[in-house]
Amino acid sequence: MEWMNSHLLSTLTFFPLFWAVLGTLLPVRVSKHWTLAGSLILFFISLKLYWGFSAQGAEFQFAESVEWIPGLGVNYLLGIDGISLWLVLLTTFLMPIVVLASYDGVEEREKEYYTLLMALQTGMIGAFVAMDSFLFYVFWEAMLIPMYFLIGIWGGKERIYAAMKFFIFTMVGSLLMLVAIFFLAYQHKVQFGSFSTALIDLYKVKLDGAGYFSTQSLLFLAFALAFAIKVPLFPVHTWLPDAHVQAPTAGSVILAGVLLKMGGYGFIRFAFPLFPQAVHTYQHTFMVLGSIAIVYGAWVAMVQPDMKKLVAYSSVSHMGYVVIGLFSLNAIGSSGAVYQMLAHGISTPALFLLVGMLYERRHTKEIKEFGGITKVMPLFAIAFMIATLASIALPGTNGFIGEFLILLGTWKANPGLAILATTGVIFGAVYMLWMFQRVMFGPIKNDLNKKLKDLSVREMLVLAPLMIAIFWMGITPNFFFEKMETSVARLVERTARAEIVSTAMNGDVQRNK
Amino acid sequence: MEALKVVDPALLGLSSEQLAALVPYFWILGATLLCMILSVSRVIPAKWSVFGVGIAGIFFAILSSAGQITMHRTDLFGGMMVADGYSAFFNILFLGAAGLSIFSSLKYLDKEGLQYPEYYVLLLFSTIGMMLMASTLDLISIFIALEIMSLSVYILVGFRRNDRRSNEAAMKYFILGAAASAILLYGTALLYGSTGTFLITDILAKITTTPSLTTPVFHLGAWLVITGFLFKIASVPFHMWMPDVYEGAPTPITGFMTTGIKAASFAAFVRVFIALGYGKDLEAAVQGRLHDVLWVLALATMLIGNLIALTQTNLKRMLAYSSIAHTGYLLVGMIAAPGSEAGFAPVVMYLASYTIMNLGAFAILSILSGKGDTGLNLHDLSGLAKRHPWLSFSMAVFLFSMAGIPPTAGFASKYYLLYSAIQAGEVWLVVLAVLCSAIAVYYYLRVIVYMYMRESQTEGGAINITPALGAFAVAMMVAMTLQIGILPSKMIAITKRVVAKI
Amino acid sequence: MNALDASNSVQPWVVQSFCAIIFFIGLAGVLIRRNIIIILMCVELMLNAVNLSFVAYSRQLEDMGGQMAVFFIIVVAAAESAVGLGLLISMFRTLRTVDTDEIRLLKE
Amino acid sequence: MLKWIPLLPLLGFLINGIWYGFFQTRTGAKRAGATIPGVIATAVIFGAFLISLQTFLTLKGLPAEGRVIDENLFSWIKVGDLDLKMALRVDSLSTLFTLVITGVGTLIHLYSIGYMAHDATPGKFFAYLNLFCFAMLMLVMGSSLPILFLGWEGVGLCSYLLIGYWYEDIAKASAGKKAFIANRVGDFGFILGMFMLYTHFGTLEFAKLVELLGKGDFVATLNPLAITATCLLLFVGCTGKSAQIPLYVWLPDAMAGPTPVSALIHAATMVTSGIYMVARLNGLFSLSPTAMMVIAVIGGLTAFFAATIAIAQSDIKKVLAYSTVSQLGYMFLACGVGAYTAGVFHVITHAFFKALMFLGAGSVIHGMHEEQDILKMGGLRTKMPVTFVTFLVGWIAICGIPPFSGFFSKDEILWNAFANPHGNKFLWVLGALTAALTAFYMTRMFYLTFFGKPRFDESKMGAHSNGHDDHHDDHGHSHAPKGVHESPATMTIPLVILAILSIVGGFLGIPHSSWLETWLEPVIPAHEAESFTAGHSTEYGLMIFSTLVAVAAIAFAWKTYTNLKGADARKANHQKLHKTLEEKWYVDELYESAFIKPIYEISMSLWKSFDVAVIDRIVLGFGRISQWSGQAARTVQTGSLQVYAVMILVGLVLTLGYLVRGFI
Repeated sequence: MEWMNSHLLSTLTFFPLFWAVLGTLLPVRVSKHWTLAGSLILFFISLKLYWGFSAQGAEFQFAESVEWIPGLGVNYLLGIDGISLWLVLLTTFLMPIVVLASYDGVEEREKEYYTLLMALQTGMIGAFVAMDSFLFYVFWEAMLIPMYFLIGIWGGKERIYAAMKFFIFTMVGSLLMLVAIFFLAYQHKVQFGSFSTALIDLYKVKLDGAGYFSTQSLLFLAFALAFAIKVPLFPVHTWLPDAHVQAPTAGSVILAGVLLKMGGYGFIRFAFPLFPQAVHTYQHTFMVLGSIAIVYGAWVAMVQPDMKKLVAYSSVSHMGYVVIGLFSLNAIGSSGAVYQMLAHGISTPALFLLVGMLYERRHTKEIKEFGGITKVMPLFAIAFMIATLASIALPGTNGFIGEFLILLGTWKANPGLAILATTGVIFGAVYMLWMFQRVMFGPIKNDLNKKLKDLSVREMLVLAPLMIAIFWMGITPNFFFEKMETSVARLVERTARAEIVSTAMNGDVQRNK
Repeated sequence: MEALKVVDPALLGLSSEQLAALVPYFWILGATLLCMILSVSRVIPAKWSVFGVGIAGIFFAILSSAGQITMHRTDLFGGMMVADGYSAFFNILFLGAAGLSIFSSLKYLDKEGLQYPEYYVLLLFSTIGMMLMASTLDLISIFIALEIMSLSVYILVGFRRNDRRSNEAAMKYFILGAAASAILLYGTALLYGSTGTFLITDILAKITTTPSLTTPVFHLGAWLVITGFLFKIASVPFHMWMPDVYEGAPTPITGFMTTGIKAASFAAFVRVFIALGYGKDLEAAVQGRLHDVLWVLALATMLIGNLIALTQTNLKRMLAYSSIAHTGYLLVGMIAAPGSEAGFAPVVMYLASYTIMNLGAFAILSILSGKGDTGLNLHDLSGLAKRHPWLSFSMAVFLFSMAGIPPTAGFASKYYLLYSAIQAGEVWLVVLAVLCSAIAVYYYLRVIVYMYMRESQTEGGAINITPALGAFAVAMMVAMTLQIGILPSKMIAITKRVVAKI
Repeated sequence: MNALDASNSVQPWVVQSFCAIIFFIGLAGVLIRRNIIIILMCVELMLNAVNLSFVAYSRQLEDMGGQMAVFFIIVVAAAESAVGLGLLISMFRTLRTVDTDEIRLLKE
Repeated sequence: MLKWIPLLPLLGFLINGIWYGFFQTRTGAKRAGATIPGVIATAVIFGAFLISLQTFLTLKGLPAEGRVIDENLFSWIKVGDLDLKMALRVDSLSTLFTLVITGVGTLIHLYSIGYMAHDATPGKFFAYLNLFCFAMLMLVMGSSLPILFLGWEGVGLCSYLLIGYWYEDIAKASAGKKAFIANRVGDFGFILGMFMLYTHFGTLEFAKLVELLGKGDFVATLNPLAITATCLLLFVGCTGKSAQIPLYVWLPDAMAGPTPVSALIHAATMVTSGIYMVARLNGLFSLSPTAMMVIAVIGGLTAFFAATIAIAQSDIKKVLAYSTVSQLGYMFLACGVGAYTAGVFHVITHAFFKALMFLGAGSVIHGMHEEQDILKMGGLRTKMPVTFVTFLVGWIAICGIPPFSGFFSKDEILWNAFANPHGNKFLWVLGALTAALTAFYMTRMFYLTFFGKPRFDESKMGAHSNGHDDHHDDHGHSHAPKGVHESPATMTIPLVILAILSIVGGFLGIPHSSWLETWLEPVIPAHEAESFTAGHSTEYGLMIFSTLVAVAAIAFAWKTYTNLKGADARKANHQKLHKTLEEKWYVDELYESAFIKPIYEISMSLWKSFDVAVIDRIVLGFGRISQWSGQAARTVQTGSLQVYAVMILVGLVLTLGYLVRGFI
């Protein structure tokens, strides 16, 4: 046990993989319960993170450092700050829900399914806690493989096309990031005499930033492309709807819940602190793209015949908010963006779970197939209503806090774009309510819908934590803000002053430099 | 005529420490000769005995050369041969390749009904040739080692006598191989003419001391030698033979060729490359131009290798083109070697992990292939995951490793190679290399798609249960791929030390 | 008998260019001719051209190395042609042709 | 103590909500009557009413300036320099509103117990109603604009839920959606207004805002353009919520909801939140005369415009809906001309008589078994005496006949429009004309409903009736007597109380000695009488004139509608005008074609052509190019030996040529 709390992050990262490997030895019948138990244990372990993390403490806490590839200056460096703390908790919070949700959703090849889910969790948590850019890249890629198989094997009809598109899109982006990491490590050697890909060392690397195509800007663009694809930002978002429509429910919940946050997290951890001047030169370009993403996502979502695709495009719109929030470069906008990531990580999975439940009953996701479901499934209607409200950012739900702060932050940075972005509030309501009305209200046209049974106890257990989280995050956001405030302040300070801020690491860091 | 009279006695005798250096060669030579005798005898059943002796020879040879890696350099035969860490490392690689090829071809030959002991003898001879290539410093003995290796492989490629494709492949390989080695020889002649010596160490010494020596004839000769090697490693303009030969040859032999022969050619190529003064002593003009030519060749190799592989449905042909692509990456390593601090270490490491990956992949293919190498098209593999979970898992690991996706050896070595390329300032080449490998990801994943995501057409029973030895070989390869992928630091350290002393 | 006296003997570059010509004739033969036996002969021709240039250089440099190399090359050439003819016969037995145009089974 | 006012309705919502959620939705659960949830809901609201009454009394005790009670619950959002506290603040203005909300609310809850007796899921209905009261109370008691916004969107949500309560009828559901989206368009302006306010004033707390507005030097530093923009943006929010010209289209459709909902939300409380916000920020608004003028003009136009449409409406609730829009126009006219107190006064009186008339209409519909078309009614005064008498009071009040409340508040507005420094003659003419129209259409409706011969066949009126027949099927119409009947006691008592209030309400603000003006002094600074452009004599003259106008309009309407045939004939020859009025000047169709259709087309083309065609094709293009080039490169591999050898030679020659070029 002692080892665990001194190396909490490593246990958190590799426990799911270890648990999954153990799971392969058990009979198929018990594998889903085994995985559920594993994910719950992991969630309780991660709560220790929350209590252990002191808001005023050093920037990166729970740090662990071990030599990995001394030849290339790569070391196994872990640590979290206020922002990645919440993202890790979001991951561990969502996983039990996902496992419970796919209890009877998945019949064939169950054991591989649950092993892949746990492997995916290892990749995600690893990426959030990695403090070394190479280690981050390894987890970033390793995360792709399980997701690829999840979509590819258990997906819908054109799952192979969607899985391949998902993989290639992210892969191309991340390869350029890899080249940028090499270049940075080499610059570190040139300026400080020794190779290192550790993040805090790279923060100290000085690059000439003037102009649109200076080295710093090119490096920034390499990183930004990789993260923009992941976010998905406007021009490179087309993989998301395909991936979501074809992915199984659990897959799209994790994809929407956590993988999209990887892009935002990447901006916060890598692109902003490493290349402050470049952020300033490209600030308005990305804010324009973000605003377009909001309006474009909302408009295209409006005309989608397929529920899952509609929710997918709504994610494009919501994540557009995150981008303009981040690029507003002020405390309000940035913390709003982080909060929006958390809120989106709760409300969109809820929507996907609900659509999944409808799919399990009627095996179709077409909106016109449904109508008047409230009459037959009232409890489902209540849950769906709450999720819709969270998605259209009604005050009192978690969506509002994020959007309000982001729009306020954007207003300070660029009022014109703020107006465009605020129209997103209207279109958001339009497409969600129109879909809600066509699915839930009106007479029951299709007699198949008459016999649908309401939520089972299992399904209620799946949705309850999300519903509670929606309101909890909406009514007392300070509970979440106080832990992340100092980190966001440091982020803004680092990008604002456009030069290097010394970082303090605490925990058992044997810095070998 | 005086030269004849003066015979230096030291040349002939072998000091004890030189003998120690030659032990691995003795082991493999002894095993080969014993196998030849056994293969003829009526008394003892040829198949198992030859197999047993061969494997024993290889095993002991690996043990002895493993000891030599840390050994300092000892010159043999008056500088013509050298036994240093570099040659020991490559010896292990060749012996490993030969051993594993024998393992996987045991069952394969039974299937094909070609169970002749000569197969193993030829294989061992070719291994000897490779080992010599890695350790000689004399141009003529490089040629001889090359010929030993190639001739035995020509025959092995044509081993399936009554299969027209195998014969055709052997014929093509023979003719083009002979022409290429003739070109190499002519280059050697020109080099000899301009520098007066065969030893590449002397050549290097001579051109560094008297730059005037680098006459046009010298450069012509140097380039002809380099072209000879480029043919052997199948760089783009000279790659045309490779896909046909790989498709025609029996699968274990193709495996042996992609790994062993390519590694041996590269081993010799590296030594000659350094000797010809690339990077250090040629005056700027030539140096710059040579760099540009190699740059274009590397890019063309990567691009064409990956692009054509996209359209291939036959797995062996696809892996042939992918091996051309990997040659491209290695060429990037060669270009970047002088400029980067790690030197040729990344190239050596990439070769090692490339060999492991390909050996594993071809071992699996030889297990899966039906009679006459049928059943190796993409759609034959569909639904393999259900029939052979472990085989498809290991195939997936190898494919991920070739695509360069983390926790695999392929990724670690590609990272190390591109890392040093960046140091050498080849940023744009690296970006192009990275984009080419993005193309590669598609056709590697397509195989995985067929294996995991498609229903298997043939509802027939599982193909013959995987043979124990073949499975053992594959398992070992998977273990090594993942080990290097997760903890590459040990391998990097070895390669650095090995390369330091060329 | 020191270095060649310039007057009555053959200039080294003459011999070398001669060897080069023969070498490229051999190479051309390999490219143009259809019959594989002819191709084998051309390869031999190329190797002999190299032998000649070795001997010429050895003579010019007053060093025995070149001539010694010739022996190795002759041995290797012999082995090579043996293997080549062997392969040719086995190919002929199945493909019934020695013409390079017919052996087009493996393509793309 | 303050926090209990909003918390009690929230508690009611939770009780009813959970009880409905877990027990009523079980399939086969015994359909519970409306009484239990109804009683809980009414008790809770009544409790809130008592507490707000008690706060009103404590406020009366405090001296004029210190008439404020603040209560900070917890820190809501603390990020960077923004520090929002979830805090409640009651001063003289908001206590009035809480009294109105809880008072009228209690009556309406009581009323809806009877009205909703035959409904399938009363638990859900009362839960939503309580949630609405909670949101409305948060709106009026919020200490800062974001808290107000919380209530603002909360009431928007509840109106969506309640309008679409009978969700099985798709028209009702889409009416709910239309309401929410129209509100959201208004909120768009509101949010931007808040941001401008925050950037210019640095705070969103009402207390701090009023304090800053008080400091002359600070006010001088603000540039007037920004102030006008802020006010107009906030006013856009009001047009959305309080149904003014551009965004009023949702209110008439909102009549799809049950009548108590229309009474509570779309007459008394929610729609007045816009006026509350303008009154609360009167300091800001009065800083920019242009913004005030815009508000006044839009208010006036809305009043007149809605009144014209109301004339041609045949559905009883639609007539009342348009009259509400028109009265709201009056209130904004008042605020526009600077008479905020008059606006608030009209809010209160309007709440009384409009709620009364809506409930009256509800009991008429209930009695007539869901029949809403006044052309098919007539002669109900004998069959529904109590409803008739209370409706009569409401009718007289709205027409502005002294001494009823309508007269005092409307006249105050007209007087301010005429004489106030911000007002002008044109606005007064508009107001007076609307007053006449109001009297006309009100009389028309009143007469057609209660007088003349009954134009319906009572026998058919039994169990089966048109209107919401589908949701009737699961509960029989067993006990209700056949034919038209008076509503039960629980419905008539609120009517009577409201009638009394409508009569008494006027005395709150008798001109020149109005208690209301003194009471609102600290929040809304009263205008000095002498700054008016006209003296007392003209004021009394105007009063008499407006009463005469009202009486004339009533007489005219009465005469036209006594002989129906004459009325029909006249309607025939003005057919085209009548049709346009009936069709609401085709505004809905205008919006449909101007906004909804184009956005739909653009997004469809965006998705089909841009997303799928452009981006995907580019992305797949790369794949296809590499595939094609792979195919091309593959064909070079002809398999013939010669070609390979030639390639080797070509490679050799090219590279050599490049290298050799260096020497020559």
